[in-house]
Amino acid sequence: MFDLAAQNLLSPAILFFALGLAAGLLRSDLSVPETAAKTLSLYLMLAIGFKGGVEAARAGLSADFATAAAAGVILSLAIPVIAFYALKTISTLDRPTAAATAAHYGSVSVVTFAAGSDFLRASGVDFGGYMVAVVALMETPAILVALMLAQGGTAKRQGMQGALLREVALNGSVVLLIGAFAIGAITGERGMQRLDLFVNPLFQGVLTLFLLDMGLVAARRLREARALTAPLVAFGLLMPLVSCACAVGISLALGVRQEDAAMLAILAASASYIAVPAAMRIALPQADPGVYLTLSLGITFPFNLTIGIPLYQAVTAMLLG
Amino acid sequence: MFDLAAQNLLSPAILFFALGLAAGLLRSDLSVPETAAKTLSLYLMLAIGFKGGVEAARAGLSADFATAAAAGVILSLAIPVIAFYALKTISTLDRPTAAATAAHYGSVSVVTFAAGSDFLRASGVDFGGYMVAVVALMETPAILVALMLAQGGTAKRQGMQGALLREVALNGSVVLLIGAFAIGAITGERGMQRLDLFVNPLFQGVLTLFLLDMGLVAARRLREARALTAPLVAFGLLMPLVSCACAVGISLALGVRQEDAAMLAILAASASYIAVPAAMRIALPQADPGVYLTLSLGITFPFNLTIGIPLYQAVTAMLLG
Amino acid sequence: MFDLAAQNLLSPAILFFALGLAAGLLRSDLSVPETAAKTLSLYLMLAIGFKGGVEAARAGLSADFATAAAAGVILSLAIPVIAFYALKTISTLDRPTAAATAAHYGSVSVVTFAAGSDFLRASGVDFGGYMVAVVALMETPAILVALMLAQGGTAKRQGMQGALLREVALNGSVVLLIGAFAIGAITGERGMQRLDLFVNPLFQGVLTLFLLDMGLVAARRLREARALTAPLVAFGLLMPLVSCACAVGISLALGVRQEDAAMLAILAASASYIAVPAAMRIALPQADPGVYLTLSLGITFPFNLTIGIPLYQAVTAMLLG
Amino acid sequence: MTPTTRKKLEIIIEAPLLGRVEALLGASGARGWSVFASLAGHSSHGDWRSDGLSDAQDKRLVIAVVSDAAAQAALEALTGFFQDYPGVVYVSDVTVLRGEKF
Amino acid sequence: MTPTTRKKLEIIIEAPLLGRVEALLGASGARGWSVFASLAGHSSHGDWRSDGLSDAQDKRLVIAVVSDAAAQAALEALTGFFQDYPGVVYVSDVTVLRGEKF
Amino acid sequence: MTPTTRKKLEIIIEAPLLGRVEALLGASGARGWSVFASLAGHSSHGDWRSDGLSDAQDKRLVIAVVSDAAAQAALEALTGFFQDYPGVVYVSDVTVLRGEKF
Ligand SMILES: Nc1ncnc2c1ncn2[C@@H]1O[C@H](COP(=O)(O)O)[C@@H](O)[C@H]1O
Ligand SMILES: Nc1ncnc2c1ncn2[C@@H]1O[C@H](COP(=O)(O)O)[C@@H](O)[C@H]1O
Ligand SMILES: Nc1ncnc2c1ncn2[C@@H]1O[C@H](COP(=O)(O)O)[C@@H](O)[C@H]1O
Ligand code: NA
Ligand code: NA
Ligand code: NA
Repeated sequence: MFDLAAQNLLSPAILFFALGLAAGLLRSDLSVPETAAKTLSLYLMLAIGFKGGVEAARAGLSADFATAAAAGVILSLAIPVIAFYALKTISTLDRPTAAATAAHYGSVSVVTFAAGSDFLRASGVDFGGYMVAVVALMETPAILVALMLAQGGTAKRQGMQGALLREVALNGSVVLLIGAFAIGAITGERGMQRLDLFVNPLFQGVLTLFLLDMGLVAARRLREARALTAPLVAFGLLMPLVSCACAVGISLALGVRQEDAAMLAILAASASYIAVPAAMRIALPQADPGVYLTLSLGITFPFNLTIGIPLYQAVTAMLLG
Repeated sequence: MFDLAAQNLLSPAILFFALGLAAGLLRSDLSVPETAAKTLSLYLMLAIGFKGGVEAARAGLSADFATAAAAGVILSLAIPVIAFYALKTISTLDRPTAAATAAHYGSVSVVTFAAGSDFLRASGVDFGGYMVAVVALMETPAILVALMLAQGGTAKRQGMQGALLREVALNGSVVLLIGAFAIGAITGERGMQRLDLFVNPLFQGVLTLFLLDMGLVAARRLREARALTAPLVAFGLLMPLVSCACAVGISLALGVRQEDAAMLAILAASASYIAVPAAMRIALPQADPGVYLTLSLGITFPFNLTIGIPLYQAVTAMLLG
Repeated sequence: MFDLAAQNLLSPAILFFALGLAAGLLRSDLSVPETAAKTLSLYLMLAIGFKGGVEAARAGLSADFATAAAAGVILSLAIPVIAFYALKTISTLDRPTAAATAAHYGSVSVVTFAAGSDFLRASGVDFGGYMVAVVALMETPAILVALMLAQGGTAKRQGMQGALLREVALNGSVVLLIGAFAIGAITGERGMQRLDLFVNPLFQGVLTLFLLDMGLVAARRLREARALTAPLVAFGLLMPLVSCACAVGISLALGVRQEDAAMLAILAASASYIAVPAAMRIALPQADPGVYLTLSLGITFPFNLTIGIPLYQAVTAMLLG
Repeated sequence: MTPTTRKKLEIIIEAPLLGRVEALLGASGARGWSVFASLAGHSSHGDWRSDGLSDAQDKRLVIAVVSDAAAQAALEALTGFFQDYPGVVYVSDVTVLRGEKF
Repeated sequence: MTPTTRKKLEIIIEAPLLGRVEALLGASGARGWSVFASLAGHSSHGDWRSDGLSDAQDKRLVIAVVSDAAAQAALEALTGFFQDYPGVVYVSDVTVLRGEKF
Repeated sequence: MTPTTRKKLEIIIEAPLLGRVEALLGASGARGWSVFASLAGHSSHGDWRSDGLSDAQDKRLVIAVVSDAAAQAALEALTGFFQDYPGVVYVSDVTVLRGEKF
């Protein structure tokens, strides 16, 4: 277990993240063009979705999927509420910023899912391929909860809610994940034969390059973090543990397969940095992105990538094993 | 045969095109950065050209190449004329727009060639590798025919013809296709050993990602298609069949190998969306790109990708088998 | 040997460079998006650094590394001095331009290293993986020498020297090369298992595409070379030979392994076109980039890629064999 | 084609809000505009720089050459918009050919 | 360096025609210009957005700060150009340092 | 929000020097600015075009809408800067909403 955690820390992907983080903090001019980063993340979602679909087809539809999906949606509805009141209690954040931050923690991080998958597979925990669909299901509900927590806002923006709902529902990353999952499920083994190299051996390499960029971006966030107070940093480190605990609880309550519960804990603990921030700029523009992006990218993501993932796996193994 | 057509429809590449099309029509914000799309299409041309060259070297120079090349050039000269008068008859398009549209149908689509290759190989039809060179030969002649059909234009643009001819002849996609073909032919097996993974197993994946983008772009075209009338849609669906018929006829007349004829029919039926539009903006600026790009990308490309390719193969098999 | 040199000339990578060069000189509109080129070069440095690190770990730390590193640093300090006085003697370049050009020849080209590696491996010369670290060590010292040669400059720019040193030391390409090397060394075989496909079979393909772009850029440089006089062209062709000679001499003096000496000669003969130009725009803005970029990219790089590399290998084999 | 004077609006807004600003321009009677991507920027809210992870903070520059009436209408609409959203707008006079286009 | 007034030309044209417009600027006596890529736009001819498939409809913004004489010459040349090709040009006054450069 | 007049600075410099120009703007009292990438350009020093190999010759356009005082200060600082480095700066008047922002 500790050995695996150490191995995880010393995997190329995570070391390249550390390299990016270090380079960024030292103000090196190393940088990945933004269109490249965007393309890499499209690739990652395509590959993750497709692989999950193929695995799901292999296993066939199962009640386990329904259970995990239900647990995931409940978590993405409940976690923002907890996060919001936690923030209001421990920090002096204004209401919109607290709500927007809460939304990020209710939603999920696709790259954390990818890193978590590697770790769980390496630990012999084979969660269901359908967990990719659960990722997609968990991406957006938190946004709506956060809007309620922030109490709508001005009439002007009320008028926007319709447009906003459509934008959230059709968010590119959700559409691509779900679509690729469906295509994987439809084409199954036959499809995998054609895309095997693209989505499997190539994946690690692309993930590595992407993590290098995420390290650079996280470092920039941390460097420019003017709004980051001690309570907020504490939140960024402890909230994932709370989310993990919730995931374990719900998994026990609903009887989620232990393997799926491990991944569910990782997802619950992860925070969004793609879909949610854009939605928050539209829905809660008064909320300070310097807070939620710094916490999500600069604090929680590195924590999960290094310490969190092995920890959540150990916890679920202990409590549900 | 129908089974193969169904398999074709259910291949990941085509399903990702459908995903892009659906996402675009639903106005999802899913999008592939334009520089990424441009890079992917450079890759596709490099890989297609190189593979064709290696195969051509394997087979050695043959009279079949000359025959197929002749047939291809004749088609790309004849089809624009047919297309032009068809458009003038069935639609109310102004002369320049009709001529520009005709040029697109006389030229070819490299991605349709790629999808067609997959389908033909899967159907056990092994056309000659030199067909890639035929693709390059068929890209530009139609442009010149269209210019004549549009009757030159003002003296001012007359003065530009010289520059235009150079630009058309040195069009990037033509140069890359021909160049990569030549390099494949020169380096042969030795070269293939070095690039095998890059141009073969990787190809399907890149094509898939590119088709996702093409679906998104096609959808945008269709959404913004103000100029699209019923006769034009009919043209976009029927013209490929006419072109296929011409290809079969000329193949019979010149004695093109049946396998090559199948690919020739696919090429004839395909419409350009890279080289020709740019040339038309220079040579026939009065022509409405809303017409020719929407027809080529929004109507004919999807039709060929899904129904056309298997159909043309069946037809050629029947008539030349 | 000649056979190998011929094979080198006829490798896909080099033929694609020639294709780019030809297309560029013919003013074709073929072009690789700049963000794609930047991303490809990040990939190349990541892969080169990582592979070198893994090999270095395999071999274990050796005194040979220290020797080669010392030789490399000495070369990157000495060559600019020679280049500077050579330029002042044979050309009429102003002092800053001569100094800036000298800096380029004291530094190294990562792509020349990659092409050189292929050639040496093919020739059965297995230099140490740690030579990648030597590449990184050789990138920047020349910049400082050139600044002294240009005699500091105005007080205003003196004030900038501090900032400049930081920028040079933390130059993105150096950080990435060193970082990837370290990660390769740390993760060793285990890491290589994960990235094997990404850094090995894929490498040739990406290098090929990158060289196509370098050919296009070199051609643009040559086309716009107003400042290029006969003596400068001669310098671009002869300076690499001088540098090669220096490398052989120092290798004999310090007792560098023959295999490493061959690579050292290639590195010494190579000229920078990434790290140094940017530093020169900051430190010596009066220097004419039309001179140093054209010489480095337009003259010396093609020479090394085609004739130089096999030549340096032959020379070192002869003199140190 | 006698040169005529028109207003040039330059609007810097966050990428996710581009669609709303375009709608607002159209409603104000602007007949055309162009959109550009900004790489980075600085303001009282701090520095930002475009990264490919999320376009949440990316900025777009919208340039619209319009009639005085449209400029007036757009500025009024933007005044409300900028009460909710960050961004900048500034206006200047330009001379155009084919004034009827704008 | 006494500030002096010059003309700033801004020209929006389709990417395939950039070379022609640059030639035309040079011929009009412009000593320098800068080219920018537009992401998207709108006009009476509809919406467009840059996709990587074909640059046929991509737009470029050319900014040229020039002398009054060069501006005059360029505008005349562009008047002819815009009879054949789509696009927009507008002019404004700018103050520059080192007026002799322009 | 009564419209007020401000100065718009447009500065074209080489990418490696962006940081220095931003520092100089901040020191001159500019409260905000936006950075854009140029694709290509021409000047007495010849043509350039952005390639991905080195950003040495890439150009950046910095747009800063500032108070007259900040404009004055920035122009003086830039005068010194442009004695060492290539580039262009030009200034024009713009009308802004919320003048207090600038
Ligand atoms: N009034 C305007 N302001 C800014 N950009 C414009 C304007 N009108 C047109 N454009 C741009 O110029 C392109 C061509 O315009 P047009 O020739 O009217 O189709 C449009 O697609 C827009 O990108
Ligand atoms: N008159 C001008 N108008 C617009 N951009 C210019 C002008 N002159 C120079 N530039 C840009 O500024 C860069 C540097 O100019 P220079 O310092 O004259 O070499 C050029 O490469 C152009 O991209
Ligand atoms: N004075 C200014 N000049 C140019 N761009 C500005 C200015 N102020 C703000 N911006 C840009 O507009 C964005 C949003 O501004 P703000 O609403 O003040 O945060 C900033 O991030 C800059 O990119
Ligand atoms: Na979460
Ligand atoms: Na055709
Ligand atoms: Na060197």
